[in-house]
Amino acid sequence: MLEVKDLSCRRGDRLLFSGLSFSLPASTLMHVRGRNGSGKTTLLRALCGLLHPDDGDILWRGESIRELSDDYNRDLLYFGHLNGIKADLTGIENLRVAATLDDDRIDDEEIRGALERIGLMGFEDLPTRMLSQGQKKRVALARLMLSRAPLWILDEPFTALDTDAVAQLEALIAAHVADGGSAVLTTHQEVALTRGEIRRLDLGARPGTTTPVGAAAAA
Amino acid sequence: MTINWFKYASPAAFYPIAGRLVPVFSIAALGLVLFSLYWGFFETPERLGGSNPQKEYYRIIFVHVPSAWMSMWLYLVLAAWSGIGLVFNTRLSFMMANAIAPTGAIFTFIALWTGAFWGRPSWGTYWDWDPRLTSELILFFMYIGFMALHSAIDDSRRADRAAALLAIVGLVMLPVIYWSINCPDPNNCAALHQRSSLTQIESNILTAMLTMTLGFWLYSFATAFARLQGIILTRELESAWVRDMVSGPTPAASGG
Amino acid sequence: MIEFFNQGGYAFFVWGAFGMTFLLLIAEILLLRQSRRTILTRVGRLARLRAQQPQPAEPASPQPEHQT
Amino acid sequence: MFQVFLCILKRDLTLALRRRTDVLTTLFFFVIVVSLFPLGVGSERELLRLLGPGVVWVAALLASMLALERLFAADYDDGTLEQLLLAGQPLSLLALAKITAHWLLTGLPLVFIAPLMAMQYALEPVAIGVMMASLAIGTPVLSLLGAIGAALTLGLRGGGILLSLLILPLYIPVLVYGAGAVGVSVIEIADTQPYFYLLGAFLLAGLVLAPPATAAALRISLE
Repeated sequence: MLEVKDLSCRRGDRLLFSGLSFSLPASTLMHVRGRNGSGKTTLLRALCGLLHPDDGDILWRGESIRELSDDYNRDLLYFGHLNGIKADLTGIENLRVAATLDDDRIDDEEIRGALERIGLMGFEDLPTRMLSQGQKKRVALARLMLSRAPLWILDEPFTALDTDAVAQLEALIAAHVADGGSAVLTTHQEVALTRGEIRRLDLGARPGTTTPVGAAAAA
Repeated sequence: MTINWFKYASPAAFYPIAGRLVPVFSIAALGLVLFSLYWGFFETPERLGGSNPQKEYYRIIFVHVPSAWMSMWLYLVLAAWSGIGLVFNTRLSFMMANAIAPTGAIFTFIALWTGAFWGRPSWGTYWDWDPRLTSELILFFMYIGFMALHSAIDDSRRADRAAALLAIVGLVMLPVIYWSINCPDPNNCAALHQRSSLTQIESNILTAMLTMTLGFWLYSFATAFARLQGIILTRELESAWVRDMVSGPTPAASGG
Repeated sequence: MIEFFNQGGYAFFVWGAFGMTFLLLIAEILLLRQSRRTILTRVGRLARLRAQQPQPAEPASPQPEHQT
Repeated sequence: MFQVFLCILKRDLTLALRRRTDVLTTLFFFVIVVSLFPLGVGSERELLRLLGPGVVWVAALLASMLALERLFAADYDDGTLEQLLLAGQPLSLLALAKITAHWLLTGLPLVFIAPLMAMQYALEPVAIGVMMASLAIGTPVLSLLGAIGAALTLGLRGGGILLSLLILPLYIPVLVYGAGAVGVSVIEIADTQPYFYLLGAFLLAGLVLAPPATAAALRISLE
């Protein structure tokens, strides 16, 4: 479904990777790995369309994501380094805004249910600034539960989560992939799938080469 | 056809071309400016007659008008390159826009300065809220804003694109600003400044003015290309062709 | 000659305008030359450093992971 | 689509209500700047009457500018702006919603506090009416134009100063005709209608052009 052809990206004037090609069919999870500075976040942001790649194409269901634009965004859920949670709004309010932006008709009961499942029962009406770092992250993760987007792009989703939440997130991702969705994530955490396929993408330079070359390898 | 275009649209391909053009434009500009100075001081009358008689100080026109024209023309060129860069995503266009900005700002400042020095003997004041002077001042702010925004952003790609967008917003706004300064009272909108028409000017004066304009124009080419070379070098520091150019091609560095 | 420099008593204005014009233009040229020299030396030094280290480590300063 | 617009508008208004001081700061800034002028130039009624329109308008520009810095900055810092960009909704629409909220919080209060300020400058009731009307039409243009600058300078060090350098020159037309309308109504029973036509034209042009430009600037800044 997601297809990347001959992608190259730079940050500033430095080439991060070039000639990167891979495809990500439905029911697939892709692990992006690489050292710091190898361009993991850049790749993920390029896949979202936040960042213009220097060269190459990114296709979603055979069409360029540039041309799809809003239509692609509707199929996409991005989870970045920042939670995307307003500290002055309550968990429910935050999720309600997110749902409206995704054109999802979700009532407050569903949102409450999601928050309850992620372990924030009783916190849903508090401004999120009163929650701990991990709890804030959980509010953001509740978006995954409510989302119907077929493509998830998750940048280090496991950081700042306690073991319970990590297990929950793993289950969420596994369920999403088993359900026919696809996901791209950068993490050191191994995710066990119930169904579907895991692929790995190693970004970063081999010693001795000056331009980092990305290589896709199916595991 | 298009392929050829894009071949020269790469910084690496354009660098040597710019290098060859700089001396050509410099020498031509110098010649024209010297000719214009000679013509302007020795072949023109000491008095400007007509409805608005002026004495020797009218000679400021030989630098004032060309620099004012250049300041506006260069802003147009800058905005055009910015637009091309945003549409076609070509890095060289943004570099071109950046190379032009300081020269444009200098000409704008010269136009303001010489305007003040001309205004004092002819209007009796260094500064007047004359629409043209005021718009020129705004244009100066636009150039400064463009450069300030570009230098405030570390990521060169974001800097290029943000400054380019600003240049285009400025291009849209400038006529509106000019018009609003020119006509502060929509009930009674007569032009405040004297109209000047090229045909009324004596041919000797026109000759000096136009050659100076051409000289300034070629000067802008020369400085813009020279600056462009510097920009290309600093931006492409990591790439192989820059290293090859400096140290000669080395087989060991072929990995880059 | 003196008459020429006097410009009919408007020497200050005429030479003030022309002087500033060419002062700025020449200053721009000089600045450009100087910056060009600086850049070329810097590029040259970088190239020499590279040549001394036949197997250069990855770009000297580790680029921080980009965030937003 | 309208629902999305309302959702963002409501979100921003709610956020502002939970941090009321931000809104009040802008308002007090406006009041203070306007009140300082008579202390500086002297309290002669004729002079004040002459200066009034310009002073109130310049203060409005500065107040609107002051608040602009926060227009996108908070959303940028916590990552919600990123989510807005990826929302699958036209970004221009979202930008317009945020601009509208900004105007409701900073522009509209100025309109209502302007009569008080006008009294300090001994303006006639007619002039006060004209001032309120010109502010009501003019300040949205300020928010629209300013949003482009706010988006361009997002997350930069010294962004506030840079923002004023970029945006204040663009405010000139609004200042000229906004203050001009009030000035004309002070001096004689002149026709203020052309001024309002022009301000209205600026508003329409701004509504059409500024949101896409802001959206483009946001995309550039978030890259």
